[in-house]
Amino acid sequence: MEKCRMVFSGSGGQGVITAAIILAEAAVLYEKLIAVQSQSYGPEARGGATRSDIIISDSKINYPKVIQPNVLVCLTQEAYNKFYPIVRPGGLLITDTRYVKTQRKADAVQKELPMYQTVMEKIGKPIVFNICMLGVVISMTQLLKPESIMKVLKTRIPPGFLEMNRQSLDIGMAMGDGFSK
Amino acid sequence: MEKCRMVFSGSGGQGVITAAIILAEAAVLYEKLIAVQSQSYGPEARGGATRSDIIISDSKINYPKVIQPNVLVCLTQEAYNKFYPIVRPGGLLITDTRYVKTQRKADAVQKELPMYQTVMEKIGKPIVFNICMLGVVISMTQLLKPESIMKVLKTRIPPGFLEMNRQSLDIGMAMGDGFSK
Amino acid sequence: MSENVKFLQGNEVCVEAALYSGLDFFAGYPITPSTEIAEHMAVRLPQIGGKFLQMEDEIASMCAIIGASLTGHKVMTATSGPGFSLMQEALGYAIMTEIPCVIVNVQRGGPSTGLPTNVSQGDILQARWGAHGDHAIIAMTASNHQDVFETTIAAFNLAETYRTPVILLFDEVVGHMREKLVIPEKGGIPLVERLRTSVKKGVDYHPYLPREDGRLPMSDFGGVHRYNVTGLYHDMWGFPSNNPEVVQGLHRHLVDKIINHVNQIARYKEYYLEDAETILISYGSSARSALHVVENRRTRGERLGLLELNTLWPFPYQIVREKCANAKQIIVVEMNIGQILRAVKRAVEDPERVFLANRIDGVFINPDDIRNIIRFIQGKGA
Amino acid sequence: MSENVKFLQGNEVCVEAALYSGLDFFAGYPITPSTEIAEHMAVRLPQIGGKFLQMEDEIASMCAIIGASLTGHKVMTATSGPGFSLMQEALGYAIMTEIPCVIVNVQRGGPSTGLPTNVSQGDILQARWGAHGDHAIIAMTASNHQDVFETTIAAFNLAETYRTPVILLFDEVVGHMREKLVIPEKGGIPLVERLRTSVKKGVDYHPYLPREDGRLPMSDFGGVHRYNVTGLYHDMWGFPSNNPEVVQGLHRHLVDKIINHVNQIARYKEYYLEDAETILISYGSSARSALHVVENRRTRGERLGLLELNTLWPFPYQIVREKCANAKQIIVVEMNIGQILRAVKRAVEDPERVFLANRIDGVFINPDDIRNIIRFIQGKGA
Amino acid sequence: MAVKDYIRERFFPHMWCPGCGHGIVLNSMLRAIEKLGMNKNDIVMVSGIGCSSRISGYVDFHTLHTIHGRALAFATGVKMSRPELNILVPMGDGDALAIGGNHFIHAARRNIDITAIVMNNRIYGMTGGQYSPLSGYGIIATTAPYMNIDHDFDVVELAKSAGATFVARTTTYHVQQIVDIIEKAILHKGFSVVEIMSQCPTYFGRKNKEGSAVDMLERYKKTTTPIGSKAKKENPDLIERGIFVQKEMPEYCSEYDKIIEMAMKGH
Amino acid sequence: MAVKDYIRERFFPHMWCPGCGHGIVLNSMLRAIEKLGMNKNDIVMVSGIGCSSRISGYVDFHTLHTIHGRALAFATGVKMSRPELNILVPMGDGDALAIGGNHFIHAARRNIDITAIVMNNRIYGMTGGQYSPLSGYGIIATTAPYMNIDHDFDVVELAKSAGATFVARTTTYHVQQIVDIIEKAILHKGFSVVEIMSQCPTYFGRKNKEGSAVDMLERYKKTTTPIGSKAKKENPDLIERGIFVQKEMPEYCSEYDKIIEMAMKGH
Amino acid sequence: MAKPKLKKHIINRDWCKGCGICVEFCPKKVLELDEEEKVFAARAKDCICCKLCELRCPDLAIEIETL
Amino acid sequence: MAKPKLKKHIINRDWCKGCGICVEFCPKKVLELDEEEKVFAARAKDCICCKLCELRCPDLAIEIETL
Ligand SMILES: Cc1ncc(C[n+]2csc(CCOP(=O)(O)OP(=O)(O)O)c2C)c(N)n1
Ligand SMILES: Cc1ncc(C[n+]2csc(CCOP(=O)(O)OP(=O)(O)O)c2C)c(N)n1
Ligand code: SF4
Ligand code: SF4
Ligand code: SF4
Ligand code: SF4
Repeated sequence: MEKCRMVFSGSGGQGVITAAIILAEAAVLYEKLIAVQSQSYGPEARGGATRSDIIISDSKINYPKVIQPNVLVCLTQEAYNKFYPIVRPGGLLITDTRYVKTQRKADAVQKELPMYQTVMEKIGKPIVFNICMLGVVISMTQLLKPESIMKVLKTRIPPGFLEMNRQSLDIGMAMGDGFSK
Repeated sequence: MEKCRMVFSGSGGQGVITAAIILAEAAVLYEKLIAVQSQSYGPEARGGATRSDIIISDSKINYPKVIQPNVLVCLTQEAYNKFYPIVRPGGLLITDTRYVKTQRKADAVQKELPMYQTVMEKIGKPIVFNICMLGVVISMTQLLKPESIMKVLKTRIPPGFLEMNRQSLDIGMAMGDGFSK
Repeated sequence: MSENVKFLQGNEVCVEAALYSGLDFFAGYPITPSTEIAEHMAVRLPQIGGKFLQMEDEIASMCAIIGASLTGHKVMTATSGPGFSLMQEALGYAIMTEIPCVIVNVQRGGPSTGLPTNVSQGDILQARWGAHGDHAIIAMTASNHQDVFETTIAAFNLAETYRTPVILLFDEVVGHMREKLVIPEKGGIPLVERLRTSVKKGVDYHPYLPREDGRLPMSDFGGVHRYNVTGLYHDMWGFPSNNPEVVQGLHRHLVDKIINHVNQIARYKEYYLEDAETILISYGSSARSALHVVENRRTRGERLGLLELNTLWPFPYQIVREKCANAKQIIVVEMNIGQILRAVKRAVEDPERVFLANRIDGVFINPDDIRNIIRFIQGKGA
Repeated sequence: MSENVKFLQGNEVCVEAALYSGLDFFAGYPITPSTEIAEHMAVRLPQIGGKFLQMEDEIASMCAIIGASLTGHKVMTATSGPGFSLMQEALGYAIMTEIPCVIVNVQRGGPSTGLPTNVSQGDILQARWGAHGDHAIIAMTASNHQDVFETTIAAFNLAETYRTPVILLFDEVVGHMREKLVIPEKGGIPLVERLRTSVKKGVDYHPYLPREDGRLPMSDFGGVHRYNVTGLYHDMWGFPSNNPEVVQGLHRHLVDKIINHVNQIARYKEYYLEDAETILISYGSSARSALHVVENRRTRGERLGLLELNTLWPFPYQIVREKCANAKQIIVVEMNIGQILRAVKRAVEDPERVFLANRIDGVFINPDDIRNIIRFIQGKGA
Repeated sequence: MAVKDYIRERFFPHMWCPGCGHGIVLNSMLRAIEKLGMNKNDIVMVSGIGCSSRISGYVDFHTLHTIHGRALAFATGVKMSRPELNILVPMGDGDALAIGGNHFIHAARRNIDITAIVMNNRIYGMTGGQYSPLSGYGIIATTAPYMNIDHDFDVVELAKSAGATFVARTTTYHVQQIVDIIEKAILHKGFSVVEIMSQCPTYFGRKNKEGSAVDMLERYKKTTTPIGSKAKKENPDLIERGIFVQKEMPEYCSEYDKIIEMAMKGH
Repeated sequence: MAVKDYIRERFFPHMWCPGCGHGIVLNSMLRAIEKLGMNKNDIVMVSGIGCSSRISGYVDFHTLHTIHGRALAFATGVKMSRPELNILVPMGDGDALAIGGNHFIHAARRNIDITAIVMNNRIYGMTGGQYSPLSGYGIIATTAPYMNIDHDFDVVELAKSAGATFVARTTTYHVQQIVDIIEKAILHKGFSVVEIMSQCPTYFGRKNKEGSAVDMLERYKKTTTPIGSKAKKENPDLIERGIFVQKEMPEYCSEYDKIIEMAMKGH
Repeated sequence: MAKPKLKKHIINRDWCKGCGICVEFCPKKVLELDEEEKVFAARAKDCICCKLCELRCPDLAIEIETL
Repeated sequence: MAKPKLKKHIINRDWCKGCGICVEFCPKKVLELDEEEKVFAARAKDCICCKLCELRCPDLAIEIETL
């Protein structure tokens, strides 16, 4: 398996870092893969675009940061403007239609999806927006099984909220479907 | 002129350090001599025997401490017991009869003088005890003129007290007289 | 999935390792990028009946753990640059009074407030010389979570063995990065417990009289032996003394107990050193970038090797000299102006072989930074 | 007797020199053996309309002088080991913000409370590396009162020239000893005054933009230019920045402005070096014992010499190397475990020539201590 | 001069979170200064480290952004060396009363003419939500995950007992009162302490289920009352707002001038 | 057990000057402990640096002689890690309230069960007579050669406002009262502050022309009065002696036990 | 002094963070947030120029200009 | 309880620093300092065993032993 290098970006409240952690944790704990997650960190770095790097692989990972992601997710305009140039040529660039108006074409498979809108329509809870995004990513990359994500979620959130997250994950999976490269 | 190395020792309240400073200052400011004064120092070193070293010379003084004094003054028993062994063979050892009972004989000219007692009888003020001791030292060593001492005192104490100090100095000079080696 | 496989932040790994070592007292004050250590301690300690204290500042935190260590507990505090500077006076007290404790400094960009959220390795020499007066110190670091775990345990073990504070010099990248950790079964890693005196009640106990083997058995405050602890020079009972023999004896003891055991204290890892023509020397997170370069050059048959230092102080001069004996070039990879570079130059023969690959702009050093230096050194230019 | 001949304690000499330099603000907290500096300042400063502040601790003292320097004053604080440790964080702030100030450390026995009333030179490397993060520093010392006077003035001059804190590392013997001082006429020793910007009101002023000559003109707080001062990495206006170019630029500037001027900053004295076979290297009070030995051996025709260092940091490597080029033996005379010894070894060719004559028992090193080492080195035994 | 003339527009929008009370403090403080018609060159703002302390970067005065907890010590040096300047020292609750507590009580004791403003959000915002000495018993924070057992200081009582000669408290809901109190505090000759309860929706609010910034302001409205109000007598739990102390006492810098006089008289 | 059984005789005569009040504090403290019949192994004395702090070297308890101003921080670590021990923390006025002021107010705020004794001689004795935060306006010290312009803290008021649950004051003249108060302070569960005015004839006395130790004790007798006495009403300048605060409040260590319970319940 | 009359609400969309404080505490409910969570004057004519929005805005993003 | 009767004043001359506190505050003026400035019981028979000297001695140098 090639190392998969991903960057999730957006704004503080959107939970991109949480999504990154869930993804990497799922890979490590439930898919016997090796993963490293890191972030441009911290409350003192408040404001501006948040970014989290994830590398998933079946072999040892030394350098933990991502320079050229083959999967780049941008959930705000600021994040998009800042990061779209770093996507690996031929890589995958995922944006949300509500928050990002893509301008120039990046040399990558570019997916503009109405993730936020759909989540709000079908579930109405913005908190699970990031899980929907995860659904898109795993279905597009075929990196790991949705069950693994759900297993992690079980350890992190109250039972009452699981169903909502499952739905959101499915919505994302559905949107991602057919795009798997 | 040979370097003259002196150690004044006693207890906190007796003013041996002040005496040492006055002597050295007088030598430097009013006799164009070179002098260094130092002390085993400080309030944090409270209790035990106080000691002050003075070196007076007409040539440069590098090492500022006294290892073997040729003049040693001890104003308490504790100071005597602690320091009498260091006096330079053939040197001068001055003690006060009220505070010190000398035991073994040190290889030095040993002078036991009733300085305190005389000062109390003639002046009745213990504060000038140390000045009397200075009188003894300068008359015995012929190191410098009493006027030089008085000049320093003028800069340090209120006019009202000068006379008392002058008397005490004279008492000391008188005791010292005839002993000059 | 096995209970003891975890996916954690380096800071959390440090906490789990401390608990594994038997820590049950922590006092600290929040500061980026070390804060998660305090936060995770606040959750975990009460669960095992231990105590977590958030003090009014770093000075108080350092003082509190010293007090708690004296009653017989394994203790830790954690901070970053500014807080570490504030701890220096109390750290010196722990050195002078020989009280075991572990201080974590998760390094960020300095000097001063610097770059609170960026990575740096700028406090290496402060860890060595930050406290006033002559002294020796043990300081260690690590580059990956399994090592963070083992090094933290080693820190507790060395603190007890030598009755001394031990400093863990992590950095923002290792502290905040998440990766896999496998927690060994209890007993999987040997622990050094507090060496307590065998002297019976009523018999004269000497808190500062070393045994043959150099170790000083302790007696818990509140126990049957009442003694004195002071930051003044002191005799074997712990009472102040300015007797020159006593002073010189203690002065030398404090330094020698560490530097005479440099090889026992030294922890390091070697990668492909046997035949290496170019040796990279690195530590902490920058060792990951260095290893990245080494392994990927090796696939091209280039004879690169890496010496990763886990123990920084006392500096393992002899080991470094030996390992580097046959290297054509030695490149120190670190994120400061060359703090370990100086030590390496002192260690090896013909120091002209030693080069520096560093970054001081707050950006994590990456493989290309190192590759470029190698090209330059090898005369290949940009 | 001429007005300007005085018989003073070293600590008082330091005060008189500071006043001669134009100091008019001092903040401090008492500690043996530096207390007389604060006490004498308390008497003298109000006499010239200056301000003396006794703060609640050393941290506050350091902070207060930085604030006062910003309004355009020459400032100083004074302390000893424990207080110096507490000042490290704020000292780092002054380094980062490039604010001129002078910090006196009258050294006593360490580590910790150590020996408060005894002499030591144990804080030399702390002065270099005590604050967190990479940085450079200027530190100086002296062995006699005329030198204490001149070195203190030099400290103020360098602080203004390089916009940096300067540390004066005196010791208990020099601080408490009394000897003659001749105070030069005003103007006798040139003073470097605060370099103020020529930028006019309303024109954009850059507090952190060096001129061609590398100096950074200042503007007094309360004056016509409003700007920002921060301990974060900052741009030329003083506003926070984590732009890697800006960070690296400032990082290098802070270090280079000092180490690139090592020879201009270096102050030292040579005694009989021309033909010396054995060179003693010393500084502070121990240099007096060293000179004693040298002069008294010279009378016996032995070829001894002394290199007395007044500037310790940045260490004058090149100068030491050159001066020692032809010496058979080099003996570093100091009162610690060899803090300057390391620098000398790094400086000279074939470091095997370098030996240490030291004392670490709180007793002032005396000529015999040095003579014995010389005998041993010369193979004459005890 | 308009409020905008007192700020450094190029750094806006500021770094504070949406709805952060610190922005309201900034807003009101500027209006107080505007009403006093002060000259920007006569004002020095000294701050420490924290979200609150970032305020100094946004105002167009002489600004000194120092280290955590020490702002008042730096400010003391500025004031003593240049007594004619007006010194404003905004501080977070941790900055002022955790690590900075000693400088706080000593500045008060000296009665040096500095205006200290405690932006009290009852949490460490900058480091992500640890409890502070003003959080209070029972609240939740990242370092008090079960509940906080530390009692809180009463800033007003502490400032009083330490010697502050002007002591007041209000909240970010009561903006006109902030303006009024800060005006008086600046005019007061001596050490003045103004505690302003300021919402941190991001950490304190979220952790303690106090809802949005709006909800937190509502709470300030409901849980506070003017000093000595009837409401207070009926419900002692209410927090009093207003000026608690305002007395004339010799100020430190002018006291020091007397020392200079004595010394110059060779007394 | 006799008083002598609580001391380390071999270090006597102690290092304090003739007539130093610190010796009287030592004397009375030992009698209080004797009356309580405490076991020496159950007592930890933590002190800082100063003449006063040397007291820990003379008593036969577990003794921790720490660094200047930090005794209460060390003591907090000892107490939290071994709550069953009795912790005594004697401090000088500089130690407790200059450099140590922050630890003082925070220990009080937490109401941790420690007995803090302020040996208040209104001067820095160990370093030779500089003014302290308790010296008071107008006094003379080596660092206030003209006169002191710093106002002093009222230890009682400060301790109260910070949260101490036992606060008392007396002098070295009133030895029975010292014994009585220290007894109660030790028995009190929570943070107790006992201020004992203690003469320093060597520095404070000499500099301020207060004469010998005897004269200074006479002065304590004349210038103090029991709390709320008639004399106080007639002469407000009199300093009140006695117990100002004594209230039951949850103590910090026992509060922490609740946290452990919650955490273990997996709550 | 005569009641001030509204000229316009000057809203700085780049500074507004949509916290809703001005919206909530406007006595006349003049303001609203748009879909981008920026404030706008939905019922400008109801504005009584009390300037409470201007005073309470944590971001200095809204100003009332009067005639 | 019966009035205690004096057995003797136990004075530790090595510890006594001659501060005179016990002398001054002895209600019966029993104590005096000798020429070496050490305390001694000049009028032992007047002693009423109030132990104030013992309580006030800063040097723990005087003790009242009763029968
Ligand atoms: C010496 C030191 N210790 C700790 C920190 C980390 N730190 C920065 S701000 C802060 C506290 C912030 O809380 P507060 O002062 O209440 O201000 P707020 O951010 O809530 O406005 C801390 C602990 C630091 N910068 N320096
Ligand atoms: C960090 C530090 N600063 C300063 C000192 C010096 N110092 C020792 S004791 C002391 C103050 C003594 O006064 P106080 O606490 O009132 O006790 P006292 O000696 O009067 O009994 C000072 C300033 C020190 N030891 N450590
Ligand atoms: S974290 Fe809290 S205090 Fe900091 S900016 Fe955000 S809301 Fe304001
Ligand atoms: S200096 Fe003062 S406090 Fe210190 S021992 Fe002497 S009398 Fe007591
Ligand atoms: S208060 Fe300010 S920031 Fe908040 S919504 Fe209104 S205009 Fe926007
Ligand atoms: S009180 Fe004690 S020390 Fe003082 S004179 Fe009496 S016995 Fe001696």
